[in-house]
Amino acid sequence: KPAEAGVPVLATPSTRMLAKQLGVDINALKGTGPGGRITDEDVRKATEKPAVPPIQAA
Amino acid sequence: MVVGDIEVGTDVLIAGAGPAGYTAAIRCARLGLDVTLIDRNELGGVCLHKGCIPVKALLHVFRLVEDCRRAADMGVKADGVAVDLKKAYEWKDAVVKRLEHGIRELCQASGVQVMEGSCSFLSSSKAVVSGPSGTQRVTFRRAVIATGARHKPLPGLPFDGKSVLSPDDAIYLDRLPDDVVILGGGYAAITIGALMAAGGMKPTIIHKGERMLSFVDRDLIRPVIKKFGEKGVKVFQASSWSVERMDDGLRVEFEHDGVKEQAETKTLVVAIGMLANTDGMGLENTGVRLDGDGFVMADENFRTDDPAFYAIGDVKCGHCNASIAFWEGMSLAGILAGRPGWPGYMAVPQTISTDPEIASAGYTEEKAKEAGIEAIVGRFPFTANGKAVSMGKAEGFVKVIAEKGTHRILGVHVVGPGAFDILQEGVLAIEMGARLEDIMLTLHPHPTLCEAVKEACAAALRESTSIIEKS
Amino acid sequence: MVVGDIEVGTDVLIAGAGPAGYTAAIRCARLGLDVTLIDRNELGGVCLHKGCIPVKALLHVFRLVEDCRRAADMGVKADGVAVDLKKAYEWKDAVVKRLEHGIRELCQASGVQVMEGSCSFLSSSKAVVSGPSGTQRVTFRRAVIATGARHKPLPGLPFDGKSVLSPDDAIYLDRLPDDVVILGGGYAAITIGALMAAGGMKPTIIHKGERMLSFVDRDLIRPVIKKFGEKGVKVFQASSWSVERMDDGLRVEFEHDGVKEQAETKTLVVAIGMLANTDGMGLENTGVRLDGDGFVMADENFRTDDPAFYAIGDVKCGHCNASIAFWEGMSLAGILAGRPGWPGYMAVPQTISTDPEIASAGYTEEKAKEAGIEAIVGRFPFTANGKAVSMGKAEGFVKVIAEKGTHRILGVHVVGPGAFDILQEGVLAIEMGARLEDIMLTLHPHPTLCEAVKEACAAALRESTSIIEKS
Ligand SMILES: Cc1cc2nc3c(=O)[nH]c(=O)nc-3n(C[C@H](O)[C@H](O)[C@H](O)COP(=O)(O)OP(=O)(O)OC[C@H]3O[C@@H](n4cnc5c(N)ncnc54)[C@H](O)[C@@H]3O)c2cc1C
Ligand SMILES: Cc1cc2nc3c(=O)[nH]c(=O)nc-3n(C[C@H](O)[C@H](O)[C@H](O)COP(=O)(O)OP(=O)(O)OC[C@H]3O[C@@H](n4cnc5c(N)ncnc54)[C@H](O)[C@@H]3O)c2cc1C
Repeated sequence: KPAEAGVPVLATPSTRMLAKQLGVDINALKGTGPGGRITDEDVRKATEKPAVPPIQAA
Repeated sequence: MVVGDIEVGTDVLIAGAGPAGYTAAIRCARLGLDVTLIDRNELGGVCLHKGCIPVKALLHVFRLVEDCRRAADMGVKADGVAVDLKKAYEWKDAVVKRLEHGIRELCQASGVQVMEGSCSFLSSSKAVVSGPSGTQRVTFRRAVIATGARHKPLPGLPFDGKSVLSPDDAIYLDRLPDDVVILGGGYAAITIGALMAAGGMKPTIIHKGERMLSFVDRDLIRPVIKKFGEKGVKVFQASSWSVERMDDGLRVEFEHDGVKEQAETKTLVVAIGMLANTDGMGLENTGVRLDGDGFVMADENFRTDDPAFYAIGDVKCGHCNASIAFWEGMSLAGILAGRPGWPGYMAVPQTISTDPEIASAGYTEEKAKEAGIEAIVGRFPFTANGKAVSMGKAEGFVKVIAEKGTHRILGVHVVGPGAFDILQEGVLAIEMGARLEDIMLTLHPHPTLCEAVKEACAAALRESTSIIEKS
Repeated sequence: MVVGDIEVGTDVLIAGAGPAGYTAAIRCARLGLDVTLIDRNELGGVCLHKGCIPVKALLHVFRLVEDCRRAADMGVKADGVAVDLKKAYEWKDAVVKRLEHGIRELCQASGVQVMEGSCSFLSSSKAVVSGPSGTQRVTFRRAVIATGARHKPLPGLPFDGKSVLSPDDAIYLDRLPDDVVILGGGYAAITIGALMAAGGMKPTIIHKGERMLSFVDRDLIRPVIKKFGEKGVKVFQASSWSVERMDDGLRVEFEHDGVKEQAETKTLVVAIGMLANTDGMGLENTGVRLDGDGFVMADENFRTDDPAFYAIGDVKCGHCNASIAFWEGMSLAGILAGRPGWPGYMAVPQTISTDPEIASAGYTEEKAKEAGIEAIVGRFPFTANGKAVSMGKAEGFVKVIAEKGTHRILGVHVVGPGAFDILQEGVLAIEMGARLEDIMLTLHPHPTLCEAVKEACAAALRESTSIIEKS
């Protein structure tokens, strides 16, 4: 769907495809590329489960 | 597919062989699925038989005649330049036939099962197809609804193919009457109006919206309105209208600028909206949900409320055209084969075959304002483009919309020569998240029409050396 | 600028008002520099007066005549379709004049000082300009050499504008002789050959390279060779040649496939290479260094060996064309105003006005192989493109070269209709580092020629549904 409201996410179609393949919500990511561009790397990182389960809030 | 005396079984049944359906079918087959493609007409849908392609084939001929007539000053000697309508239709038919043959071959080579007939559903796993060779039951695991849409008639005034025409009937006129009235101001109405004008007719266009082609900025329309005027095409904005059948034609009454006007015509084209081709398809026997005009409710992965059913193309709720239909066919085929669908696109290229042509994608100035985006705008006229001047077509301009600060390109709009092709650099720019500088720093061949896109980007940055900038 | 009786002073002196020089001048002035632009002829250079623009203006007319003649089957009625050469030249002249006027206005509005005359240098800060209104001394702080290049004659056979022509003389023929021989197989030779062929002439092209247009892949040339053949244009590859003047013409002897052949002609076009326009410019009085053909040695920021001198455009060592000349003019102006120059471009779009047209950018298949790049290739024929078929121009193809693994697009090549404009999406893709998927996932309007670029990308990924793929 064309983004109707606001400026669309800054990522190439192929990066957006990767996000879809990996089940990552690209709109929730913060890009590390120039100008905040979301890279393939950013998407892959988002799928990495933290090695140790996060500590429960006290 | 197992063919029995009574029943045919298939994994994927696709109803409708327009751009959406045949693309999905071929891709499904290539991905190894068992797929059956059903259409009550020939392959190719509205796009090939009554829409995009016939319009372009006829326009090509009409425009060549126009160009040739206007070119005496340029050194083109020719006498009695005119359209031979019979031959032009034959040409159009030959083009359609050739492309239809291509689709058929592609289906065959990919292993798509093609069935001719009208498809309706008995349940979420059974359909009947009634065609020239009788009626056949088909069982399926998944079904794709790709049956497209048709033009909506005026209440009480059904299309008769003679005096009350839908836009696609208008492509089959065997003469070019002078007194046509077109009701509507959207894509289809203006396309038909422009085709008729190119063929030398002088239709009257009456529309109800605030302006014709309201999805593009007002300034893009201006060169088209001017050309319409020069060709004797009248355009009226009406606050209301009514149509009455008379003995030998129709009378259209409408209110324009507070004044009652009327137009009499033998040929009325009605292009006021669409209805989905879902009636009589037995969808009430399934879980598929429709809206008031029959359009299928589906999500961005084309899933309907019935888990066995998908919908793509014009039949689906929401804006569509042939390029979206192809895209959805590709994406859905992947989904049916167990892949994720394609990610959403950001920009829909719109192309309108007016004179000059309009092509538009992404945010318009007006929409950017509405969305609260602070935008910078660059504009470049074709009068300053060497190629356009050398073609004698230095009309119109390119306009680029970018986000202030980041310079990210959000919209590209062209009215002028070659609009349909030069737009595409801008469409890719929007999808890639390119900045104005990205296009400005990229070499553009000279002298070409596509340089105008670069210059519009430079103008947005106040860096164009090809126009006089007010500072 | 201070105008005195004897001497004019300027910050930036620009010698040559072609695309490189006038662009630099306008941009310098806009950036607030004091700039003087000098040309011995009218503004616009070879590009406007003898190259890109006149060729395109004439071609537009010739092609319209060709299209019109071929279109009887499509429904275009017309009798006695022919080129009126006198009017075509008048048209070309009017186009040139209109664009020249535009450049003049741009210079004026930006505050560029324009001087007419031949420029030569006395030292690294002093020049003399000899023009119609006498001789004037100019002192400057920085100088830009943008005097372009000209075609190289055959040894002992100077251009005479009558029987021995340079490619740009060929644009000024007042008749279209049938027996022209063109020596050369590069850009200029083939452009002139194609222009003549479009005008109905049947030139003979003799070239020494392994093939004509050796900078593009062999397969791109094939449709052009075929069309040349149909039009009666002969192309010979020669291992050696010699030309002899006769009483009423010239005799060209050449060896082709080991056989001695000869051609007699009244009109020989020689397009075998270029010489820089630096002779007689007094550059020996400066620190500027030239190569054997007079080209200025300069680095990527256009700096010569003399710190006061810069060089841009055709006069500079290395490959050039008008689009590069514009780009260099823009970049240098920034440098002179204290900004960094533009970053280098990755892809040079090449456009050749053959029938069908060729447009090419980035790595060819051959070059990728040479560079040791593992490439995947996608190819899409215009026979499968609805728009091309509807225009009756379903010839040629689009070819995309991408890096294996990453799918990064490295080259895009088009031979076919609309090549010059549809290439640009590919050029931007190369510059942006786009992948095949980026173009495939981007909507392309239908039916358009630019869809062929998308389909070629899809074909490279083996995802095209519009061609039969061998698997
Ligand atoms: C005059 C005109 C010009 C146009 N120009 C353009 C243009 O330039 N660019 C553009 O992008 N779009 C254009 N369009 C729109 C374009 O044609 C449609 O968006 C496109 O055809 C939609 O494709 P589709 O596959 O969804 O449906 P369709 O093309 O409508 O195909 C639907 C198919 O389903 C079949 N069908 C319907 N019901 C049944 C049933 N019950 N059983 C079996 N088969 C059935 C029909 O016979 C038809 O073949 C134009 C439209 C018109 C009318
Ligand atoms: C037939 C033909 C077709 C072509 N088609 C194309 C095309 O389609 N696309 C493309 O990109 N390129 C094309 N080219 C090449 C293009 O024309 C050149 O690359 C371009 O003009 C180079 O620009 P420039 O500013 O460097 O030099 P030029 O355009 O050559 O301008 C140099 C200027 O310097 C002036 N000059 C020279 N010496 C002096 C002096 N001592 N004092 C004062 N003035 C001087 C000349 O009068 C001239 O105006 C074509 C060339 C030819 C011949």
